[in-house]
Amino acid sequence: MLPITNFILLSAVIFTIGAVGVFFKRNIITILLCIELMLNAANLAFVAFASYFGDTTGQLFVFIVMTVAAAEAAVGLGLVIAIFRNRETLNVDEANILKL
Amino acid sequence: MEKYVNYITILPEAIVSLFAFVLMLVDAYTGGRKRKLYAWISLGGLVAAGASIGWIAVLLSTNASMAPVSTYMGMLTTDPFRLAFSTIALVVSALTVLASMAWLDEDSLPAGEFHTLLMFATVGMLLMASAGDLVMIFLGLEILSIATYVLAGYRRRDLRSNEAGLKYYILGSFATAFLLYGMALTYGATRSTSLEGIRLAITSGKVEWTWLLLVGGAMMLVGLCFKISAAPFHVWTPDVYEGAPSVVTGWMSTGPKAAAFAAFLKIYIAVFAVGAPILGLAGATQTALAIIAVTTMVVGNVVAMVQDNIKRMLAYSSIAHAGYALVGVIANDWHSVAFYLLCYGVMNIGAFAVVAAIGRRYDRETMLDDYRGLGWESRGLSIAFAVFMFSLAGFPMTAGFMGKFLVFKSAWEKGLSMLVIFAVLNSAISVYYYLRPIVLMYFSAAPDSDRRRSVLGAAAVAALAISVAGVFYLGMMPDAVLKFFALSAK
Amino acid sequence: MFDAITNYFSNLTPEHYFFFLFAIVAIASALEVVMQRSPLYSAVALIFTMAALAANFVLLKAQFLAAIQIIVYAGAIIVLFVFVIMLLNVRAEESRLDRFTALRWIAAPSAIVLFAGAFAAIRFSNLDTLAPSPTAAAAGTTERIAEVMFTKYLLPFEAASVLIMMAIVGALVLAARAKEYDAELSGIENQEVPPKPEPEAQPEEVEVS
Amino acid sequence: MNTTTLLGGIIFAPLIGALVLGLFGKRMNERTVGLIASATVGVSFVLAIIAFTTLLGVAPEGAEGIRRLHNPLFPWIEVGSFKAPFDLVLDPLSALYVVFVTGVGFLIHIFATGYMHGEGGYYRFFCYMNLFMFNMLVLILGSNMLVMFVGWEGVGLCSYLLIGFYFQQQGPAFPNQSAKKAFIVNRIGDVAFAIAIMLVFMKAGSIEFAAVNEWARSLTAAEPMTVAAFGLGGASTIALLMFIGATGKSAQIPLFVWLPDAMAGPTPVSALIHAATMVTAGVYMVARTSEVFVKAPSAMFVVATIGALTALGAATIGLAQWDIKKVLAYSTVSQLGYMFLACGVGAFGAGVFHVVTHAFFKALLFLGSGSVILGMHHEQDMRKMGGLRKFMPITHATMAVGWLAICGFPLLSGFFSKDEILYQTFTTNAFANPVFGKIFWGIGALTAILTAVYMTRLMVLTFWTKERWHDDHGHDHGHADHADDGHGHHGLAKGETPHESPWSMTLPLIVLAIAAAVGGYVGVPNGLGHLVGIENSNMVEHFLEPSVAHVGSHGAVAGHGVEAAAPVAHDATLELGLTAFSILLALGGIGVGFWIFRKNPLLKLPKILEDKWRVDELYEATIIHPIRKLSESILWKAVDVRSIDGLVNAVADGIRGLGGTMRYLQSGLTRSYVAVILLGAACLVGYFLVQGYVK
Repeated sequence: MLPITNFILLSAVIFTIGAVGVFFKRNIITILLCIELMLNAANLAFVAFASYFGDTTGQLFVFIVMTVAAAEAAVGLGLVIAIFRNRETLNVDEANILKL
Repeated sequence: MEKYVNYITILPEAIVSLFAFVLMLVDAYTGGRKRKLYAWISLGGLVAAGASIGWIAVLLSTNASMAPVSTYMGMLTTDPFRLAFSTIALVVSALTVLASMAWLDEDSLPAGEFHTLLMFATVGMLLMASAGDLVMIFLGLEILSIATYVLAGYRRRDLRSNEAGLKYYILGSFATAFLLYGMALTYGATRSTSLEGIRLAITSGKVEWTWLLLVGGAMMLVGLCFKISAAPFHVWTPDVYEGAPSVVTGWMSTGPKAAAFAAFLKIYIAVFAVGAPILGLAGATQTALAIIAVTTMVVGNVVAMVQDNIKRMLAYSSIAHAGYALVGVIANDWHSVAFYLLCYGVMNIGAFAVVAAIGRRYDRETMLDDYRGLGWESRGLSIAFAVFMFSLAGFPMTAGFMGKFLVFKSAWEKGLSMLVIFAVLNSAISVYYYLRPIVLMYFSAAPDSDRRRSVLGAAAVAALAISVAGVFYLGMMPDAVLKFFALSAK
Repeated sequence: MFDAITNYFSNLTPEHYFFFLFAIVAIASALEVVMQRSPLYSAVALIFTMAALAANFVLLKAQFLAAIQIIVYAGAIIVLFVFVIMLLNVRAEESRLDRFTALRWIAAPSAIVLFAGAFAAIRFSNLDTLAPSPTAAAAGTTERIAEVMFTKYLLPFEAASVLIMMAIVGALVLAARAKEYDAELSGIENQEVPPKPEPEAQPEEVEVS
Repeated sequence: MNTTTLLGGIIFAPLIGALVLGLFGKRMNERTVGLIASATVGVSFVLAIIAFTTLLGVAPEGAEGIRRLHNPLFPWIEVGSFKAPFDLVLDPLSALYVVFVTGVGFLIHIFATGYMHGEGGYYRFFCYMNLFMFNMLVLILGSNMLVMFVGWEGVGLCSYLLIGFYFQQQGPAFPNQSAKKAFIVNRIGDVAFAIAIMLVFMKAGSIEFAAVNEWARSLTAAEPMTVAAFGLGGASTIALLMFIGATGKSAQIPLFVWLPDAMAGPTPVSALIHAATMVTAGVYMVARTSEVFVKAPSAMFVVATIGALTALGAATIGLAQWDIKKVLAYSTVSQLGYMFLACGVGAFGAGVFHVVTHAFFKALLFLGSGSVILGMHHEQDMRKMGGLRKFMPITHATMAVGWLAICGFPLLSGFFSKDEILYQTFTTNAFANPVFGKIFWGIGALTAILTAVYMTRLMVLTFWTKERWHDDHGHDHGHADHADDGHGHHGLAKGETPHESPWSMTLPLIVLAIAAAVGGYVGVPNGLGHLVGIENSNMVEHFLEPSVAHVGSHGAVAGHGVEAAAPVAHDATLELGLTAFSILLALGGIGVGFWIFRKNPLLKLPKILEDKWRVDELYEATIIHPIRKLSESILWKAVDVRSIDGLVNAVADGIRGLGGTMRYLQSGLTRSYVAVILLGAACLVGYFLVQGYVK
């Protein structure tokens, strides 16, 4: 089988892309997508380790993470809808009344 | 083969979840109109869970060996640590339920859902207190955080509340991703997700890829420091605390923070505090955390001085307090941290309950100037607020003093003298801004315009009375609580 | 030089090729998520990433998770995103003009350092000494997953159910039409949204004398 | 009431009073309020007397022969080896303190019932006063440092509340500012005290005073008298930290600035808190832990130096003040300096003795000044007084006693205590070089003359020269000291004359005058005692002997217990000589005062003295202003992250030459927070890896 380094590096790359994306994107929904990317990167690392250890618990962890991601997405999108109703924009740069 | 199910050890979590489900059903059947009833149901749930905690404590103290009891195949650990942090979670949530009733009516927000979410969040906190495995910490944290995102944005038609929820959501999920990635790397390095397994792997030197552990540890720290709002990961705190409804802010700054500290301590004990030197992991953590703690205290206290919104001021104060508690974490003494967080919980929820009452509908009056001359208008509120301010500032005979004292003492005994001196100095600085609202309330004239009287309600009065009593009880007779927290030592 | 390369390629197994293929798809589509200016396209790109990762899961002999990844993640969660994007009709892409370009001089180097750190750690670790587990295939089967889920992961499984329940309540309370609740419950019609706080006031003079 | 609960009774009586007044006082009339407030303190006083006599009958315990009454209240903190029970202990030192604090406190409460007549918030005032008494008694009776700290902070809080009592008043000398100043300056000292407590626990393993002194006694030798000794973390460090704490509370250089400003509070507060009791807490603390100080000669030297300089400096400032209360305030600072001088040279007993006599005569003087101020309708400027003797005979007579006592007029209380301090200073061998003792003595003697001069000036200006209260010419009315204790209208209207105060005010004056006159006889110095044929005439010091450490005036450092056995070792001739000299000083000072001010009462003294050596301005310029600037402009802007936009922007400007700084100053930006978290994460990961690489 392939050396595990490949998978872990791939996950690191995707994680970084996600993190950079959270910073660079200005649309709230896209930011949520980028966070999903980061979670997926962690999942990949988990699965890779679990597989090489022959350990099922690591895979179950991923299972739980997916559940969490789903719940998070639901609530996040709820927030997005609430905000869109009040403000009619999804640009995160315009959410700046709280400051100083 | 180990039994998979143990009904006793899961009792507190189960009770709170059960009551939350019942609450949802009752809410649905009564059409959201019996607002008082929902509060009493959730209060009943929290009290029942408290009773079950007491029962578990009795069982635990009769257990001769006093060893932590591990159930659900290592997912759940029952030890004094769990009891202490569960107690904090229940106390904080119960006080919040009491304080929230008047506010929910005033802002005409749905009460049933609020209490349901608060109950679920409490389940999250309880799970974090009892977690024996990274997956449980992660799950507890997420249950708690997701509920908190909603609660922060609970005033749906208020832009500030929206924004608070959104900011907390984006940044919180971002930090959670770091935490999760750190957990993945730690799992890779130690071949285990159970805290005990990780600790054993590190102590027995079985870690094959120490570099992974270093990076994983650092990433977990990022997530944890974010949740406890330690500098420089505190950036979200002022905005979110200002924008969220005051009662929710009071809860957020105490309950979830205490739970985050519980997670922090658990991971700290399992990963970072382990004696065996792994590429200087323990040392690096100590130094890094010491720097973080000092920065946190300085940022919190100095920036709090120039705020003129009381909620922002208390937000920075909360950052500073996280710094003090972090000193206890560095000293690796969870007892004092737990006690500190209980003290902080009691006084800060009280303070925010007052802020909510004075802020009135939609938290409109939260500037420091709104406190001018209040001392002679709303006597009870002002006295309570003064008590909380003095306690936050760390006056003797108050909870704030006792908490700080114990944390600093244990740090001092561990030889962290410079850190303690820094902390004491900082806490002296902090008196300055805690005194400002008191000075405004008592030593300056009220504005000419008429102020609407604050609506408090019997429940909030009860919450305030309990908080004030708690401040003095913890400050003067901390013994009983300390003994309860240290069951294992007896 | 050429020898080394040919050597390298002659040692490659089909698994390698599959991995590289899917890794490239994953990275490319992940970049696409970030690069696309339309949220809808970003979401679609994310589905590709998910699929490529699912393929990687298969390579790692986690067949069950691979299926879940496609069905739940790509099939449900991302579709939820797409649904909301459609609902809110967010066609308007974000403008090319970033008003806060200065910030990227903090963020980008930090991200590079972060990645370099992770890369260095992975390299230093010499992970290649880790031999694939012979039981890997058995560990990822549905049977095995089910067995662990209802023994060791029983509690997390239950806790996850609480989480989902709560997410439903939370999403509902946020997305529900606020008016119905507020007006009905308090009898107050159409309460004004509170005014924005005053524009930044000068910080009060610190009074130390 | 049995002996074990006696001490609890002493502290709880005022607390009960404070609670009753705080909860129900608003509905009571002034009479009831005054009755409750005074009665509770009176109960404390009676109990204190009983406790004192009980203590005399208790058998001395331990090798040190200290009589003790112990009253455990409740176990407060118990964590591992750290125990801090909330216990009260009465030993000779605390017994003396308790008696005079409750006694003077009782009289001042009675005085205040008259003085505060008709003021808004009457009950609030007495509630705070009773609360203050409670805290002060906790401070005194606490058996360990932490309980003392409770009282320590508590008296600070009450002092803050009482200074700011006239909160409605606005203006340049807004009391709220004074209150805050007092509070913040005190906090600086408190930090040092708090750190000292921790250090003590580390070193001595306990924070009980008995155990701490035991530990200090067990140290074989005193630490060397060098600056380096402060860095050792031993006795010298502890002693220095505690002394810094004391300088805050007892208004010594450099933290004395708050006390004169604290005169903004009502006059009974000045008398009780800022003259007689709270400000002497620092002296009490030093005496309480005297064994530690004895082992730290370098710290002793600092104490003596600061004490001497404060005594002299404050006396010079006192010479030039126009506000009657300011004169007394600086006089208090100066006398406190005297007490520290005594402690610094190892004469703890003499220092405590001076605390007691000072409490009598200074409370008397303050109350007298209060009576004058009330008689003059809230006028405090001495330039507008004069000739009051005729109108306020009782006040005049009693204040004259106080004046003579503080000047050290022979056979009045101040004479004995001052003389004892000067003698002990002259003959001290706490320091390696006896010359230091002589220098300190010189400063002390100079201060004694100055004291007599400025107090005579006060009396002359107030009571004797011609009536000036309707004069309206020439004096700078804009002076800041001018209106500290007024409520809108102050000063006499045309045609009004000053009037004598009611009996509730004059009675305490008379009692205090008697105490100030004869209070010194409990501590007649040995030299004088021998002259009239009494052995062991210095009763106070013999009484205190076991509970304070003793740097032998004659004999080796730390010759504890030896000294007690050989009191006759005094050099009687030297002592008598010095006594005669101090009589000369006192009479000379009074004479000089008369000579200068009799003819020319409004003589202008150097501006620098009137401006208090410009210390406030110095602090403003060197400490407060920079801190404020730092926190406002640098830390706040740079550390707080939303401003990182601005910061980064500046950097980016430099890099790319983009203009328009302002557009980046928008803050509250989520993405900037993301950037900061990324930055923090990068730093953390980078740091961990570098650490790993180094290892």
